[in-house]
Amino acid sequence: MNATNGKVIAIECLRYDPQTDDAPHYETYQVPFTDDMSVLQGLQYIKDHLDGSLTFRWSCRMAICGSCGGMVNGVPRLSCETFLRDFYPEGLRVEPLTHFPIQRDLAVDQTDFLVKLRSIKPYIIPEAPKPVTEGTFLQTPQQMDEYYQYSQCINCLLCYAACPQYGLDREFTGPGALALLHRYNADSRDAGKAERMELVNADEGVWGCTLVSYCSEVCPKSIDPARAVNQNKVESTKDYFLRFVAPRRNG
Amino acid sequence: MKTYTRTMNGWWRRNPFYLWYTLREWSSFFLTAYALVLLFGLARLAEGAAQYEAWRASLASPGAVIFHAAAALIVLYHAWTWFKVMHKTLPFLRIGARRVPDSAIFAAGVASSVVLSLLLLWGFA
Amino acid sequence: MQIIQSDVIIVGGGGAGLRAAIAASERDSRLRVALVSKVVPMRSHTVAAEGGAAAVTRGDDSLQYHFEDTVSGGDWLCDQQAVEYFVAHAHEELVRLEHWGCPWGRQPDGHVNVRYFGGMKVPRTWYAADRSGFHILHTLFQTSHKYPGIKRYDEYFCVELLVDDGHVRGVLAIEIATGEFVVFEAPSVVFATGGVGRVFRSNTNAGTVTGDGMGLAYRAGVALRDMEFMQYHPTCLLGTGILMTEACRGEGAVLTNKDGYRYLQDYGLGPLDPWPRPKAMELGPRDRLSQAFWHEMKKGRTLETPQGPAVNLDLRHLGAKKIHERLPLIAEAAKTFSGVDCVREPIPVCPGVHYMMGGILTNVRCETTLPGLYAAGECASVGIHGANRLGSNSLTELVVFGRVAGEQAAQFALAAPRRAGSVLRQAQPVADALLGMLRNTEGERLAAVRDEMRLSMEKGAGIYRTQEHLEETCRKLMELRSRYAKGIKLDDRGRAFNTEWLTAIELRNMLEVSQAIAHSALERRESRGSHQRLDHEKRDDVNFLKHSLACRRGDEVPRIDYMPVTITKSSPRARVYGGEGKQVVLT
Amino acid sequence: MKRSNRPIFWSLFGAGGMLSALVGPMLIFITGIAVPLGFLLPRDTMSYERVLAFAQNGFGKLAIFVVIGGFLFHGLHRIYHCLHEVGLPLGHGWMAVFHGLAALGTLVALYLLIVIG
Repeated sequence: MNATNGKVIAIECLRYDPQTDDAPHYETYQVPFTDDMSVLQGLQYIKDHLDGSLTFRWSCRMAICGSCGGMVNGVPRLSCETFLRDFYPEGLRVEPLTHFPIQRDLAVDQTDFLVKLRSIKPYIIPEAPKPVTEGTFLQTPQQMDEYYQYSQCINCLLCYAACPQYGLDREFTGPGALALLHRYNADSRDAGKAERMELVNADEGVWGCTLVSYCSEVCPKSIDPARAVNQNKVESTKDYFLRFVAPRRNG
Repeated sequence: MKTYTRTMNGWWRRNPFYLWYTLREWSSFFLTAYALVLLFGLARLAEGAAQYEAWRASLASPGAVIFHAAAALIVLYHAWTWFKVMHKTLPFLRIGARRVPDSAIFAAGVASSVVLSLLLLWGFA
Repeated sequence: MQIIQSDVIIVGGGGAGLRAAIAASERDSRLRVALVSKVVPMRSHTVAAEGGAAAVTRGDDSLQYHFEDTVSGGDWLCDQQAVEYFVAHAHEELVRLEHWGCPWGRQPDGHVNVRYFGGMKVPRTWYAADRSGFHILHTLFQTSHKYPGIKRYDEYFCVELLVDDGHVRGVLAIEIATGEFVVFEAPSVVFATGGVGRVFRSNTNAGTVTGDGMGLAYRAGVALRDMEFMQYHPTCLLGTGILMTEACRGEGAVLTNKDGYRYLQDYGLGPLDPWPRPKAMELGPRDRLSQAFWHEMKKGRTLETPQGPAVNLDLRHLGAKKIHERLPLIAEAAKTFSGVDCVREPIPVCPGVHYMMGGILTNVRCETTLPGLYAAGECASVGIHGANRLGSNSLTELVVFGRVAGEQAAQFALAAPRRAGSVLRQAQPVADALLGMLRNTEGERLAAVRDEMRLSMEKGAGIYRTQEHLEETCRKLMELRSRYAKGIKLDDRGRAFNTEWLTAIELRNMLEVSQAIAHSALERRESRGSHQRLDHEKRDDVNFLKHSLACRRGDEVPRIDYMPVTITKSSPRARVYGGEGKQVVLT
Repeated sequence: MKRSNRPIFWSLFGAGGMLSALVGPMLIFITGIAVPLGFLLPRDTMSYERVLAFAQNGFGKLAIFVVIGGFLFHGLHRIYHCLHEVGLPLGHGWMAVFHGLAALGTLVALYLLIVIG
């Protein structure tokens, strides 16, 4: 640690140990800090010097791996790009991402998201197999622009923590996975839209969303998942009514 | 594997963003009530002049005016939020190679609302 | 103890591991492929790679050029047979990523675009803005869902390679959430566990980059090759170590010292032209640029800041539009982590540890000396990087050799006879010993030992090395190893999600791999590529045109052996940059 | 997976939401404040004769029908969500009940508009 100019901040952390606790409690740590220190660095300071049992995930510390999401004063944030100086002198409270089950301290169980990610078929389903010898697909910058922003998702799950509908109903596929679903549907190389629409059209698909749009607000990569979801409400509605007018070939 | 799941109780109070969202959603109670007021008026209208005039007089009561003032404000907030998120239901619109910015879609929504509202005022007058 | 049976185990879910898993599954869809990773795959460090992936693409490029750039970039320590295989298969692998959905940057007509990187004669770096690694990783991760044969074990931390009678039998792992030990049993294992940059204090690497696979292979008796070659990336964000990609310079950014002077012209990288020249100035190789920084610092021509010396990476002349289109992550990171708006101000940067050129010794088929064990990606030394890796070769390496490793491991598993006998016999004592760590009532703090190691590595095995400092580092590492053996006292005594315990196990690997690095460096009495000795300033092809091999000797210091370099068509010459190159046209 | 019937409900909700966003605030202001108080508009703007004439005219009938129906479908859809959000255990099936109420109100309006002649 660098010299800290004597500044100390109180970080209140949610603590939960499944081996000994029935419910979480809070613990406060006094952390010396410099103005360039992130909340993550504050947590690392606690772990290194004050209490090695404080548990949290982190990795890249540059806002691209999506590991370190948590609630900072009730707001879903990446702790690596949230800075302690912004909470001085009042201090801050750090909690695990809400709406997810707590595994331990600040670590939540991400399994549900991973299952949902699988359910959206997150891969290119080509019209016909294309041998590598034929080279790349052609895709103009404008075609790329149709899906590009949705391909920026780092799976940090802040959007799930922002979504009360997901909190109220875990069946809802949720913003992150649906944004990725749209990412593939909107890709000019993909022909798998009809398969993915089955999920979109279901109650568990886009219909759990009420356009709170806090997901888009907290998204650290400005993906606007709410847009992907709600654009697909329109798609699903078209699909619902148009099937009577022009049934699809494969039913 | 034992985990701890937190409750959703009072979730809408946890964050100002949720409070504003809740206000937006609860505008529907006012809008529904207003539709029922109109429906009630329509029924009175069908019953004849006296019944209709009684309904009309009740509209001028302080309670009714306060209700309508609140309803107008909350529905105005609903309108604002409606246009604010309207772009989210649309595919990317383009003029040439450029994407139409979300703010332009919001502005278009607000502008049409203003024009229609003025037309409505003019129509009544 | 739970035993999970499969046919191929892939350890590590980054770019190489995912590509290996897909390759194994494509080889035979009936194979049970277990992808075991200590993080969910999309958290792996591949995610942080920025600039792009190299493959011969343009008409004015050739496999020969890519080969030459790589071999001269590696200061002739590359295994040329491996390089030939690599350059020949690079393009198809990047095309495959494109078919799988990677959003490579495009030209207006829809073809993939390429950019310049340091040490390249012709631009050949495919990029997805400056989030190339992120897109490659997510493309592979998401595509892996297509293969039902791949079963993922996310957040399982491997602690031991199980070997019986000279054959791989599987790995012992800890399920992180519960702290339970699990044995994964299979005839073939692929290590794709990444680098070891975290043994240095200032580095661009994620917290997970702790040399786990290198440590486990090394403990199992496999040699670590060329470990003295640790690449410093010349441009890391001051104070944080966050990578400011070489693509900045590939797009035209310049480096200036505190006087605004483009100092690289003083270090054999000139002349200074009004236009960019390939393989010159800022388009020189990473080792040379990092070394130039060191000299500037010694001359007192760097900026002095509270976070240490720095030079300026200046992007301003690229203009806001190009910066936001090609380098959005850089702009965002500089703003968030340093408060610098790179459209208006230069970014203060300094070198940081970035990449391990060496690793687990493998041949061009990714086979190690232990039957059934394969390695790919940064943890492996397949031999293409030599003494200095060329920028944008590593992302391509992940897919080219990830695929090879997966296919070879699958092939091996299909042919291997099932071995009798219990793997638990080896696993149980290891598990018991590790559980013992939870009961230490005495010992020092984990962070103290770790921080001393990092500082010592930086001092002794940094950009410039000397016998004296290296010996001091070697002594220190031995001391730290014995202090570690005496006991680390953990605050966390539970088993569920005990990250302190896991970090302590990582530290064991890091200390041993650090020794391999420091002792390999001590023994190499010459300067070559990223290994620069102030006491042996010249390259010495007579005595050191050979790979080093660090072999573990229990609690002793490693033994350093050597093996010849495979040279097929390029004999060592002077490594020349700057000078004769022609004008670059930046697209 | 089972196809949801939400597109029907959502379309009605959306149509009512758009209508109420476009004219809702002004309409409430006119009929609930301006006319009853004689503010900006004369009180007899909504006199029996004028309103009856409006309701007997084809365009007028349509306007009244669309406003009442649209507002009800929009409003009751959201009320369903509000109640769900405060924790009432209302499954997806309940949506039909709320839209049923809206449909009932709309049918009453239709009936009245026919009765008025």
